[in-house]
Amino acid sequence: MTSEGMRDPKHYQLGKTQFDPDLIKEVEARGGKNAQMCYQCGTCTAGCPMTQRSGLRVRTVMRKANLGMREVLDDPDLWLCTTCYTCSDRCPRRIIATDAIIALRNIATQEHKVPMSMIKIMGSIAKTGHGVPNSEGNMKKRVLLGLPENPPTTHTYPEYIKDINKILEVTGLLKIKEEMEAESQ
Amino acid sequence: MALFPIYSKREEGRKSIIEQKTLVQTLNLALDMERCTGCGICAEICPEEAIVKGPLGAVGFKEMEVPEMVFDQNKCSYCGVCVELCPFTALKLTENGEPKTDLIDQEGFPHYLKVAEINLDTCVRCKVCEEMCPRDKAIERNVPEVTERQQAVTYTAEMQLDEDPGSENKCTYCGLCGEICDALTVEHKEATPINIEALGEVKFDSTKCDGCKICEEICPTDSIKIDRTISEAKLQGEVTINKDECMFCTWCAKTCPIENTIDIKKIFEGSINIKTENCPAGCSACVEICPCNALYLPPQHEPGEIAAKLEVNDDFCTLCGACVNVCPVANTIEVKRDVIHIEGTETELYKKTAGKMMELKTPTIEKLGT
Amino acid sequence: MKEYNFFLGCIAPNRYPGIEASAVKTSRKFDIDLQDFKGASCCPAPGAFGSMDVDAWIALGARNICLSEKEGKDIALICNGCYKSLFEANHRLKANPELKEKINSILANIDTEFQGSIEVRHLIDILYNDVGTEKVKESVEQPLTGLNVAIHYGCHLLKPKFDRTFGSSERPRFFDELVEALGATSVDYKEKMMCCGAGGGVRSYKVDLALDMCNEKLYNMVQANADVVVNVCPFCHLQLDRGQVEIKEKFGDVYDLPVLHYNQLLGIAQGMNPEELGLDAHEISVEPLLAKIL
Amino acid sequence: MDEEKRIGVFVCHCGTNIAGVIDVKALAEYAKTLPNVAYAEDYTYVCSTPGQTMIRDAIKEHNLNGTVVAACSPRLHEPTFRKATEEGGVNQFLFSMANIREQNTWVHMEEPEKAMQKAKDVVRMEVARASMLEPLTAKTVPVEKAALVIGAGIAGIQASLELADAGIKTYLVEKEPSIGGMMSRLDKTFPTLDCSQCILTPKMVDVERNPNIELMTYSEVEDVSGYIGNFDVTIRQKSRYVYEDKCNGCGKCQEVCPVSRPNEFDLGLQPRKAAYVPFPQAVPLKFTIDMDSCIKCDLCKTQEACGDLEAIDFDKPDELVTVKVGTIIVATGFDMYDVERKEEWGYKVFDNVVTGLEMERLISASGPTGGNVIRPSDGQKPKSVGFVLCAGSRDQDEEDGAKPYCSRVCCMYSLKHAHQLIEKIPGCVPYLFYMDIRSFGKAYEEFYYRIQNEGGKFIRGRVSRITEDPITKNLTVTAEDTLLGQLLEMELDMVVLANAVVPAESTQKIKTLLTLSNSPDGFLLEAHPKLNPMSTTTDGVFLAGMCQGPRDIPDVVSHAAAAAAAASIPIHRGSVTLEPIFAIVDQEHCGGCATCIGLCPYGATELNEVDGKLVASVNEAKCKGCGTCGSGCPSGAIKMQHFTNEQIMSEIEAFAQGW
Repeated sequence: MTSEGMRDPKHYQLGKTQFDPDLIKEVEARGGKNAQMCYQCGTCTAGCPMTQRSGLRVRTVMRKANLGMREVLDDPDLWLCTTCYTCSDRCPRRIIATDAIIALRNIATQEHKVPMSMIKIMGSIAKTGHGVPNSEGNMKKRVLLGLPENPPTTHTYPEYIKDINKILEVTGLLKIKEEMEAESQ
Repeated sequence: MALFPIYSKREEGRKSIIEQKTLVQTLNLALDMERCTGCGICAEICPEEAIVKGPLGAVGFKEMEVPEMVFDQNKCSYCGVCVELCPFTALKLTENGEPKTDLIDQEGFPHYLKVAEINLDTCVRCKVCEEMCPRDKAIERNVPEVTERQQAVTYTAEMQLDEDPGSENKCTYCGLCGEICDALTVEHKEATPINIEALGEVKFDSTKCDGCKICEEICPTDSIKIDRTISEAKLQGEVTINKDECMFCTWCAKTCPIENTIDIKKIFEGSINIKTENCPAGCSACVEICPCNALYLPPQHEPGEIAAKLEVNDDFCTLCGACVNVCPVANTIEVKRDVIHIEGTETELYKKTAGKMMELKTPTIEKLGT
Repeated sequence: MKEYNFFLGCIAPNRYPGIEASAVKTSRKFDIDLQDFKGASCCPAPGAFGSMDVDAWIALGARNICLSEKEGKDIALICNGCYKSLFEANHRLKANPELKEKINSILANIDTEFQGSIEVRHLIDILYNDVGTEKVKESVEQPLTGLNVAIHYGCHLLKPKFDRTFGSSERPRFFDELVEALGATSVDYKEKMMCCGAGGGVRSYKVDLALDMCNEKLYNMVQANADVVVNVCPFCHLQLDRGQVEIKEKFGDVYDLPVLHYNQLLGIAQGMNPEELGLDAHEISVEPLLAKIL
Repeated sequence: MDEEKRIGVFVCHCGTNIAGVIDVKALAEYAKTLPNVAYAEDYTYVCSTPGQTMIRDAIKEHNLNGTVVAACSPRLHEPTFRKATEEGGVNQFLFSMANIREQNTWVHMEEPEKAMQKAKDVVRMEVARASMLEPLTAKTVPVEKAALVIGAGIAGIQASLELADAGIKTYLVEKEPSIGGMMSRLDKTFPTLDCSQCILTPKMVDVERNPNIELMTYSEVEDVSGYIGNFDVTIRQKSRYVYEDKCNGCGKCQEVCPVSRPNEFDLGLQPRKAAYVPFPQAVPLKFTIDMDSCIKCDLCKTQEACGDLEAIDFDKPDELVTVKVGTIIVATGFDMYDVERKEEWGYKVFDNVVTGLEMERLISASGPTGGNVIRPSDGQKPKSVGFVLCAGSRDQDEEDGAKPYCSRVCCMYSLKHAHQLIEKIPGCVPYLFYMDIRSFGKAYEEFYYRIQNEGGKFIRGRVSRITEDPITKNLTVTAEDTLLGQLLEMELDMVVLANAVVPAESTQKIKTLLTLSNSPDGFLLEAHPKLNPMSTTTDGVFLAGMCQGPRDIPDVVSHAAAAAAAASIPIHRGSVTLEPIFAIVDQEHCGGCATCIGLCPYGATELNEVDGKLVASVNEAKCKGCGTCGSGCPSGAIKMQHFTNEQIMSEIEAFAQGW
């Protein structure tokens, strides 16, 4: 805006709204099946426990995805879905909106628009095989219960961790992690 | 799939209630578990076959926690036949909270002929029947407690006082009688020089006099005469039988010390037959459940004697059939009703029902899980 | 004795080992042998990890499944998150040959191939459908009469319903029946089927919002006179237990409502002592609860 | 073959439907290369008059003795081209049709080369078959001058009245004790607010009085055999345990009956006796005894009750009646979606959540509350009522058994309920939760305006969930107002679920008896969705009303009238022509093994003694030409006319030649 009540003359021109019709196709391909079938009834938003306490509006996300408004990928509220699937179970169009949101998050991840908290979880899995690894205090609790200090998982058998890293590597996630870690430094 | 009817079942205290509810009407059939003996007549006669015998065990009926009879709220037509035929008045049918009696009101079904009368003329108001009755509330003994002995009999008492001035026995108003008896009060008047003859007055309260005549004996001038007439030489009040509670087992009649005082008629006539050879010793489930205490385990009279395992006193058996239902062994007890005493029209439905009730009843054991 | 590879996940063994121990011990009473599953990893976390790449999520889940396939054993687990990852990976890969081919091309890098030869089952499913409430009832030595239980099913156990076998996701009953089999009472509370707030990476991304949801659940449970929350998911368990401490710190609301995994509640009912069930390791003291029932 | 085969092939462009995908000229050229083809040509629309003329002329000009048209599905145009062939002087059964549209260019639009290859295959196959076809003669049979209508809701009533007025003896069969169907349950009808009973009852009475209608209530069709013009129908007249001729409808039996059962007609909202009529205006006004709940107390038979009339007989048996009719109209109506399966809305869990039909009975002056709308929990008048539209319609949730289609009546009846609530309860506000208001009919949109103007509140959002306050029994409805983008949590006194219309359970039996099909939505399948929505694929059987799909009363009445017109045509014509496509038995080769008797789904095969030997024969009229008997015959004695083994093998061989 140039001054109060006035818009920059370059905004006067019409036809600026642009949609990406491929976005919804990618969402469907990544597991958000039937996403194009949304008829905007709002059942999802109304049942969503996040609606009343945050800016997440499932119906709006579906709308933007359907029209191809890529700005939806930049929306930090996209990451507020707890994946409880209430919206999906009640959807009269049999859309699994939760999976559509997850698909959008996948696309956002490709564009490095993923919260660092997620990257940290990936880092932990890459390092230990566990998203929530064992701790000193817990080891003591385990011993008291007659359990070994470490569970018989990758904690006891670290030789399996290389397989996990291989999968992260071939799916491209490791690269994203490294790049994002570098960006954040 | 519709909202109504709502069929439901609930327990309220010792009542098990089934319900058919529409928007505008609620029908309830309530089974009073305090009264139900598990005799199974309702299950035998239900026109809709909506009642089945529940899991009876060798438990006294008053301790049962689950209803002996299980009612199917969906099948029930809420007609009221079972209510009429329960010998123990354990069932109640209501429509929107009011008793529903249209079947009976229109003479669509007869009543049991319930004869249970106490001849109050001969009844001496003793407590024997109340003590012998197996039920708590069937004998209604409304006899006032005797706190003063004169209340024990009904009588009239009259007193004659000789106040004839010429008599040698004339009362002197000495007041002795009043001193010793509450029924007599002697009032002295103040003597005046004008009239020294009328010294006082003897007042007599007939309700307090029990005719002991002590006053006669003590009177120095023998001026008092007491005349007592006994009109009723027994306790006051009355003893009656509540027919809604009575099982017509005849314990009271059989044990009444005065002959022909209690007229009680069993609802059913027929026979009970115990085949002791089939009866397992030591079970006593039937004895426990028998509402009329007609069944018993006979005592051993001598050491080494093999006692009969189970006996019945036909006098007290009402042929209700509870023992048959509870018995865990086949063909041990046979109950056969031959006559059912009723009053009212013998409708076709009744005849069919009576036919079912008059079939021979004997335990049939179904294996579980088959 | 039916043998399963016992998939532990992360939170149970690494934060609440009592859940792990109680599952093994209580299952033995029903001739279920939960065996060490060597080399298993994070499932991986469906909401957090799946949000980054669904294919990688399925591939890592499939790695765990394939380890058990090699041993020819079905997998049993005790966490709704693990259930979503492994049950869905197994189910999707079996049902969709194209996906199977795609995932197997990833797994080829670690010389592994998904076959589709085993089942993945939640222990609550095994208890309800294989063991049955009658047998659970028979195993009770210490009936939990008078105990008001607020049941938290957790989302990923039931939803999405088309991908599950439990039927109703709005008014399910099976978990309630399993709790009632122990003699306890399942209390109905407002928004019973609501999410605990932890999933989808939200607990790590915006913990205040995650706790706000948890706060609402706890409030509703307490309003319904619950003595204890019972769950079948260590992550929900952590959110409801550890979350109470955080809620107290952040919002000042205090509930002191004990939180138990179903296997721990089952262990108490089976007469085990609280120490061997690891109840002392919980953030919220279970003492008042134990005082009430023991 | 005695005569040299000279086949003409006509390739249709069907505008761009076919020509837009494949090269039709090349296909015609290819046809010319095939054996026995004497002529081949392409044309824009072969079904048009010039197209048909082209066939006729080519036959004469090129001395053709067989034709093949490569065009659309034979379902619509086979008769057209047969006729053209016949007009050219060649037996109509020497024509064969190659479907290169539905099964080819429409489905292979993206791969024209493969489509071309497939078109060539199909044309080659049909030419081969045409070379083997034999001339057949169609058979004509007389038509019984009577019709059967199954179901006596408004559709069946309307159809019967139309048929009867056209002078046709009509048997109207209804499974319930009274005619009237769903419409008799309604209070008022949208958008005119006519009283449903007021407009329906005169028609019901007309049905009873019309000398051409034989009304059979409390009756079900048990069996149907035969074919168009000659259906033999067995009808079970279920025993009412009351003689209809003796019952005068006085109702004394009902007064004395001690049994109480929920009245099905009132959706269980109020009770009825074991002796009952479903509603006071019932036609016929004859009592029925529900033997399932009757206790046989005989009170209804006493002097004070039925007494001298002696109309009641507990032993009265069902009766089986057989009637002969020329045509049949199916008007079996619909059911309502079991909205209990949408657990999030709490129907049957919460007292004050009702269905649309229940609201209809609550609003109805003849309903259980005399038209006083009350909420079930406490009998109070609701001051705020939510309506959940599309409750089970436009919903693809298979787990809940919901229906993907629009039920077409819910928007309008909810609008009507909203109007009635505003009218009946001062201060009552209806809230309609909708996604789209579909007020498409005449004066419907205007009705929508009217309700908006009266104060009905319209919220564009679907209800996600309903919860109940356990003390007040008030309901909290959660939805998003999608126009505001705002979450709404509204406390309402009552909620009406406008539940979907679903195919009737009872239609299944009729469907099987009449060998009808259903469309994917479960409703009965019409012959053509646009041009023949009242006929079926079974000749002589027609559809009326909701059994074919959701529609409102005016549409049902129109549909029923159309079905009646269609059903009266064969009857008035007096005869019908039967396709000669039936099986014939070569009795010399028949071993009398009876395999075919068990196989035939239509009961058309029978075993008779001929010259001291048991042999099979086929009833030409009953036979539908399915070929099951022929494929099962161990001695190969059964031949399917027009689909002989040779004809089919020639097609297969021709197909194989291309590969």
